[in-house]
Amino acid sequence: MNLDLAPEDRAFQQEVRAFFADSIPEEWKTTVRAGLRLSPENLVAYQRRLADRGWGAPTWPKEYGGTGWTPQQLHIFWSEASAADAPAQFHQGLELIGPIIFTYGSQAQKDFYLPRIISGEDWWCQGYSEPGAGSDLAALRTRATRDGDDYVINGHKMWTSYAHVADRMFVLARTSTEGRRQQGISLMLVDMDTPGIRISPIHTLDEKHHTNEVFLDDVRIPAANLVGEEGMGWNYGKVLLDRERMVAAATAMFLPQTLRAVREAATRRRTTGGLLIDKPEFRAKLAQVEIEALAVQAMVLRLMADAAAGADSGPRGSMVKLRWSELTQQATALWVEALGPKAQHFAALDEGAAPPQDMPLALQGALYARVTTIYGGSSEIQRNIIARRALGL
Amino acid sequence: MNLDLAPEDRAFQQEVRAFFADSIPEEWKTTVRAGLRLSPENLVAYQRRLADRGWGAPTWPKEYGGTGWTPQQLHIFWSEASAADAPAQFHQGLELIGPIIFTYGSQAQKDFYLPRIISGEDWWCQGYSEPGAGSDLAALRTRATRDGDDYVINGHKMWTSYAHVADRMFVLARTSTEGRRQQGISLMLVDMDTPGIRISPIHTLDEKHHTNEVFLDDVRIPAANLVGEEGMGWNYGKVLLDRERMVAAATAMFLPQTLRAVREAATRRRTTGGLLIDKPEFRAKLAQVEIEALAVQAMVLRLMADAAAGADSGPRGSMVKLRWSELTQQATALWVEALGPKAQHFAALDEGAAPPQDMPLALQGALYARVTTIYGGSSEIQRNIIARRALGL
Amino acid sequence: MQFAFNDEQQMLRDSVERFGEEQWSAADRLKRLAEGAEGTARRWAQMAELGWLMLPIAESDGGLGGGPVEIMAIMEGFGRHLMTEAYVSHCVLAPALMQDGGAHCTALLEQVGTGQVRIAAALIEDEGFDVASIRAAAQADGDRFNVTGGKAHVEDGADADWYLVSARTAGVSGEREGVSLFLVPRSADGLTVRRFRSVDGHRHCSLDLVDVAAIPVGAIGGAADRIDAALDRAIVAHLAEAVGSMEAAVAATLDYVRTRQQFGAPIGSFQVVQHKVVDMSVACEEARALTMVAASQLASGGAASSLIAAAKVRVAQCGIAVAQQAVQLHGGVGTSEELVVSHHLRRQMMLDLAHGDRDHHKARFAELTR
Amino acid sequence: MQFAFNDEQQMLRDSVERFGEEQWSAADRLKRLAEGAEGTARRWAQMAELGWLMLPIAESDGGLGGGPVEIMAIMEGFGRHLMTEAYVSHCVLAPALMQDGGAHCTALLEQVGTGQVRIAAALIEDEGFDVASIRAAAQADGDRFNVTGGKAHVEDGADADWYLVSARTAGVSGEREGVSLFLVPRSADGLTVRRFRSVDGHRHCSLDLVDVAAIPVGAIGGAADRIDAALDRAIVAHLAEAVGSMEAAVAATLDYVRTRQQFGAPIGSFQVVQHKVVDMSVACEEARALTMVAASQLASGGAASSLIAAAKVRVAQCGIAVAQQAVQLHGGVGTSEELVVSHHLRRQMMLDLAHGDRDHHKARFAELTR
Repeated sequence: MNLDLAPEDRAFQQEVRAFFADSIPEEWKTTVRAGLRLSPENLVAYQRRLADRGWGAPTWPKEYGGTGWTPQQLHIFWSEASAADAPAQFHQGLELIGPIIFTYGSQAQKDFYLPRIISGEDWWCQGYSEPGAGSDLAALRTRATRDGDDYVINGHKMWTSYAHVADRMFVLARTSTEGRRQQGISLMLVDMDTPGIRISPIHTLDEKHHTNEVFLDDVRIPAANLVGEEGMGWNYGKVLLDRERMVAAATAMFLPQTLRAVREAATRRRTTGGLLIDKPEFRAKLAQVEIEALAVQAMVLRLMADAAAGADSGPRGSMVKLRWSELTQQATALWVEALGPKAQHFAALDEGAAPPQDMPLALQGALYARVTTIYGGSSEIQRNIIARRALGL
Repeated sequence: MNLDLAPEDRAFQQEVRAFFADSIPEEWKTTVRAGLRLSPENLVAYQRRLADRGWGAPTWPKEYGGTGWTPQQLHIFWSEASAADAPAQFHQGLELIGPIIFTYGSQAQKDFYLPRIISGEDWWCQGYSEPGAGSDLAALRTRATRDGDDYVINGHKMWTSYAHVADRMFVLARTSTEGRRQQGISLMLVDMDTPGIRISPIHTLDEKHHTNEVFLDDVRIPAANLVGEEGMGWNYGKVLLDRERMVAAATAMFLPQTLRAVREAATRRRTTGGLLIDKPEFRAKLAQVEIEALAVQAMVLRLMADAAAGADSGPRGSMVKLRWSELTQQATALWVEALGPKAQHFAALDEGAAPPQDMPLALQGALYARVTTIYGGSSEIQRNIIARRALGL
Repeated sequence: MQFAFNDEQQMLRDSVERFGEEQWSAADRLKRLAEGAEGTARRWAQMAELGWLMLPIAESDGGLGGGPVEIMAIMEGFGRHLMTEAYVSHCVLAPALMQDGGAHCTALLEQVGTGQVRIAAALIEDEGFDVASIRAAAQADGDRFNVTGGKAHVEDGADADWYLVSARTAGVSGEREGVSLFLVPRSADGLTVRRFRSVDGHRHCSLDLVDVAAIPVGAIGGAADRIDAALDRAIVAHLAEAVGSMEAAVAATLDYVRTRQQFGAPIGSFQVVQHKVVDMSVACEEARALTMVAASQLASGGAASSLIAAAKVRVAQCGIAVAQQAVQLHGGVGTSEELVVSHHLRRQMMLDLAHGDRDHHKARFAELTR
Repeated sequence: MQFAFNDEQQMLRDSVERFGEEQWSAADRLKRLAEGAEGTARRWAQMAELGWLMLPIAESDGGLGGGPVEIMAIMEGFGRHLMTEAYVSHCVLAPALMQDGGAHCTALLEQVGTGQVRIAAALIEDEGFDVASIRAAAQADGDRFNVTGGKAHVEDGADADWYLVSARTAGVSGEREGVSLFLVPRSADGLTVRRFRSVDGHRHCSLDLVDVAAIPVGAIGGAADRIDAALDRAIVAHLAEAVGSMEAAVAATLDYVRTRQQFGAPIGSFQVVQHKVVDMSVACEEARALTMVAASQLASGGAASSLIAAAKVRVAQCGIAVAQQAVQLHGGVGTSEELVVSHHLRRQMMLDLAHGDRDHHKARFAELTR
C-alpha cells in the first residue's frame, strides 16, 4: 500500500497547477462552488482553453485526441482543477457519446465528430429519457423507421439537458418492436437543426434553465448516422457503465469547492456571539460534512487505484455516486444556513437592488442539488444495483 | 382543541403526585432511568403497593378490579409516575394475558387469575415466539394434543421474558394442522411448575438475565386451561392490538426519565472547557433528543385523546413505538457519551472496587435499548404495517 | 383533552379550504405566482371580506379576538394550498406586536382588519434572529423619536404600508433591556426599502433608516418580551402552515407512487418506497401533534417558550425532510416547476428561516431549559 | 498509487487470519472470554513466537520496525475475529511513546517484543481525552521524579507490568508545555491499581499515584507532541481493527439474511433489508478507504493529524452504525451472547471511546483545520 506520488507524477502535478493558476476567472467561482454549471459560453471557452493545451479530453486514449493519462494523472488533474475552482467539463460529449463513437462508431463518424467534441465546436445532448421511461429505459417509445437511405424519427424525449444550446443530440429510438423490450433499440446521431425538432424548456425548482423536452416529429436523418448496428443501441450504453465510475469520481472530487464556499460564508457571517465559523455548534456541523467529504475523497482515491491496477472496482462507482450526491446536498444546505435570514432574498424586485453576495447561487445550488440523488440512476436504483451485483441479494 | 385539565382531573393529579412523592426508593432510580427492569422482587413490591392503593390495574375496567380510569386519568397517572422515576409496571399479566382472560376467559378463569395478577401474586410470561417464528407467528410449531381431560403440550419457545421468575405462562400451541396457517392455534394457561417444563436462559449483550428458551416436553395441563375456543387462539391475540397503543404510549411517557439521567451525568462530567452540560455541541445534541422526545409526548397526548374520544387512532400506536424506541436508543447512547472514558469500566475485576456512579446501568441501558426496535414488532414490521393499513400501499 | 377543532374552527378551516381550491389550485399555481403583487391585492380584498383579516386582532383593538387554534385552522389551509398571502406577517404578528399599543395602534389595526393597510415587522439585523441582537438606535427628541439603523430582513415587507421597527433606546446589542418598538410609515423621510422575492413566492425587503421619525409602540425600553411573545404567536401560525404543506406533499406523493409505473409495477409496490412514505407520514404526525399542543397551550396562556422553540425546530426538520423526500420519490418530475411538490420544498425551506432557523431555536431551547 | 498489501503484508494478514480462525472462532468465543487473563497470557506467548509483538517496535529499539500498513494488516484480523489481546496498547502505543527514550526504554522494549513485559499508557484523567488536560504532578527530586495524581482510565491497563504515566512538570491543565512522560512499575510504592473489564472483553484500570518514584521518558516538559504522535499510530491501528470488525459483521449479516426465512422468503429478498445491507457495505467502504489512506500517509510520514482525527470520527460513526444495523437485521437473536454480531457492536462502541470519542476528535478536527 503506497499512495505517494512518483517523481514524474509530481512534475505533472506542478504542470497542471501552473496551468490552473491563471485559468479561472474570479466571476466563475461562486457558480462553480455551488455545483452549478457555468453559462454555455463560459463552458465552451473553458473547453477551448483545455483543448489548446492538449487537455481537451482527459479520459480519452491518445489515438482519438485524448491525453492518454493514467488514472493517477487524472486524479492529479481533477485535484488541481478542484483546488483552483475550475468547473467540471461538460460531460455529454466527452464522457457519453464520445466514447461510444470511438468504440462502436464508423471511421467517418470518428473522424468527423471526435475532434469537434474536443475543440468545443459541438455541444451534445442526450436523448435517452422519455415520459414514463426515466430509470427504466426499456420502456422507450420513440420510433425510428427506415426509409431508403434515411431514418425517420418520431417521439418525445424528456430531461434533455442543454438541448437548447446543443448542436447535436444522440438518440435512442426503437427500430423494431419484436423481441424483448431491450432489443430493437438503436442509437442515432441527430443534428439539432434538422427540421421537425422542437425544444420546450422544463422549468425547474432552481429557476435555472438547464433541461428540456424535445419533440421529434418526422425528423429525417441519414442512415449513416446510425451508430454501430441497428437494434444494438441498448448494448452500446453499457460501455458507459465503466466510464460512469470515472464521472462519479471526478464529480466527487469537486465537493471541496462547495465546502470552501461554506467556510467563507460562515467566516463572513456575523452572529450575536461572534462569527458563525467560531460557533462550536456550527463548527461541529461543518466538520461533520468535511469529514464525510474526506471519506469520499479516500473512496475516489481507491477507485482510481483500482482503475490504475486494472482491477474490478465492483460497486464502488455507485457508492461514490450515492455518497457525493448526499454530501453535495448537505454542503449546499449548510451554505444556505450560513447565509442566515438573507437566504430569503433570492432576487431583487427592483432595478438597482441586488441580492447579497452569494445569493442566489448558494440557494440555487442547494435546490439544484436535490436532483443529484435522482439523475444518473437515483439513489434507490444505485442501492438496488449494489444489492444485486455486489451483495448478491 | 383544548388540552387543559378539567378541575376533577387536577384533583386527581394532586392525588397521584402525593402517592408517588414517597413511593420510589432512591436506589431504584438509576435502573429505571436506564430503561431497565427492576429486580422481580422490587417490581412485585411496587405492584403490591399500587394494588394496596387500588391502582394495581390502571387500564382495566372496574368490574375486573381495575381502576376504570379515563384515558385522561391514565395520562396523568403515567405522567406523574414518569416524573417520580417510578418504573413501568410489568406488562405481561396486566396488558397481555389479563385483558384476554377478561374478554374471552371462562368465569372460573376470571375469578381465579385476575385478582392474582393485580395483587402481584402471579407473575406471567408469554409463550408466543419460537425459533423461526418471531414476527411471523403463523409459523408456530408447538403442538397441544387433547388427551381425555387434558392437553399435552410439546414444543420449544424462545424469547420468553422472565420465564425464570414466572409462576404461569400463556402459550400459543397448534391444536390442528388443517386449514390456513393462522388457524388451529389455541391459547392455553400453563403453571410453570408443571412437570416437563425446562427453562434455559438466553444470555444477551447487556449481561442482564431477562429472557429464556422454554422447552415443553409432554407438559400436561387440564383442558379447563384452554382460553376460549380451541383453534381460535390466533384471534384472541388481536384484542391486544388495541392495547398495544396504550403500552406504547405508557412506555413513551417514561422517556423523560432517561433524559434526566443524561442531564445529570453531563452536569457531573468535567471536561477541559468546563462541564459537559455547558458545551454548546453537547447541548445541541441533548436539545435535539429532548425536542424529539417532546414531539413523541405530543403524539402520545393525541393518542390518548383519540382513546378518550373513542376515535380510531389508525397507525399512531405503531408510530409512537417506532419513535420512542429510536429515541430511547439515542438517549441512552448520549448517556454513555456523557460518562466519557469511564464508560469502559463496566465491572470491577477485584473485590472492593466499584465502577463509577451510573455504570454499568447506563451502558446496560444503551445495550438493552437495541432490542426495543426489534421486540413487539420490529421497526421494519411496524413500517410494513403502517404502509399497508394507513397508507394503503 | 380534545384535539379536534370545534364547530366554529371547522367552519373556518372549510372556508379556507374552499378558497384555496378556487384561488390556488395546483394547476394555476404558476399563473398565480406570475401575477405578483396585483394578484395578492385582489385576494387580500377577498380575504378581508371573508373576515379573516380581523380574526386574529384582539377584541380590545376592534378585532374578533381569534386565538392560536383559530389561526391554526386558517393556516393549515394556507399550507395545503401554498397560498403566498402574508397572513401571518400582517394579521398575526403585527396585531400581536401592536396589541393595546394605544389609540394610534387601534386605528391602524382597524385598517389592517379591513385590508386597507398592511404592516410588517422589521426586527432582524445582520447579527441574526435574536430579538435583542439589534443596533438600530432611536433618539428621543422631546416625545418624538428618530430611528437610525439597518434591518437586514423584513418578512413579507416588500408591499407593506407601515413597518414595526425594533430599535434601541438604551443598551448594546445582546441586551434585552433597552429594546423598543416603533411604527414607521413606508413613505417616511430617510427610509430606504430594498425589495426582494424569495424562492417560495413571498416578497420581503430590507430597510435602511436614517433619522426616520417614528411613533413608539408600547413601553419604551421594554419591548423584548412583547416581541418574543408576538413572535411565539407568529411561529405557531407558521407551524400550522408547515403542517398543512407537509400533509399536502405526502398526499401528492401517495397519489404519485400509487399510479407511477416503473419496471412494470407501481413504484408504491416497492418496499423501500413504502417505508419512505411511512417515514414521511410519521414526520407529519410528529409535526401535527407538536403544533396542536403548542397552539392549544398558547391559546390557554400556558405555553412555555421552550415548547414553541422545540416545535419550531422539529416541525422545520420534519417539514424539510418530508418535502425533500416528496421530491425524491417523484424523481425528475419532482424538481419541475409544474408539479407542486417542489413548491412545498421551497416553502418549507423558507418557513424554517422565518423568525429563526432550526439552529437558532435549538440553541434557544437549550438556553430556556437550562 | 497502490492500495493492495505487498507480499510481506499479505503474509502477515494471512498469518493473523489463521490464528484468529484457530484461537477465536465465533463458536468458542464465550469460552475464550471466560478464560480471562490466563487465556490472554497463553495466546500472548504464541503471538510473541510468531514475531508479532516486536513487529511495531522501531529497529533502533531492537524491533522489526513495522509501520502502520503492516500493523493494519495485523489489526484487521484482530477486528475480524474480535481478538481481545491488547496488541495496540502494548505493541503499538507503548513502543511509540518509548521510541528512542534511552537505554532503560530499549531494555524494556526488548522484553515487550518477547512478550515478557506488558506496558500500558496512563494518559487520561477526569477531564477527558485531551493529552494536555492533566493535573497529575511530577516533582523533581535531584534527577529522580515523584508523581502524584490520578489516571481515570488506562486502556488495557489491568494486567500491565509497567505504566507510562503523563504528568506535569510545569504549567496547568490545558497547557501543552510542561507535560512529561514517566515509567512506573506496577509494583511501585504509592501506586494503587483499580481494575475493570469493559463490555468487549478488554481489561482496563484506573490509577491513583501518591509520591510514586518514576523514570522520565524523553525530554522533560515536551511530551505532548510525542504523545499525540504515538496516539495517532495507536488510533490508526484501532481503525484497522474497526474495519476488520465491520467487514465481519457485514459478512455475518449477509449470510444471515440470505438464509433466514420470514413470511416464506429469505429476509434478504426484502428490498428494505437489501438497502440496509447496502448502506452497511457503503459504510465499510468509507471506513476502509479512509483507514487505508490514513495508514499509508502515516507510513510515509505525511499524515496530517487532522486526517487521522477525521478518520477516527468517521470510522467510529460507520462502525457503530454497521454493528447496530447488523444486530437489528438479525432480530432478537442478534442481541444474544451466542451470536457474534452483538460482540462486534460492543467492540465498536468501545473502540469509539479508546483514545477519544467521536465528539472529541470532531472538535479536534475543527481546531486543526481552523
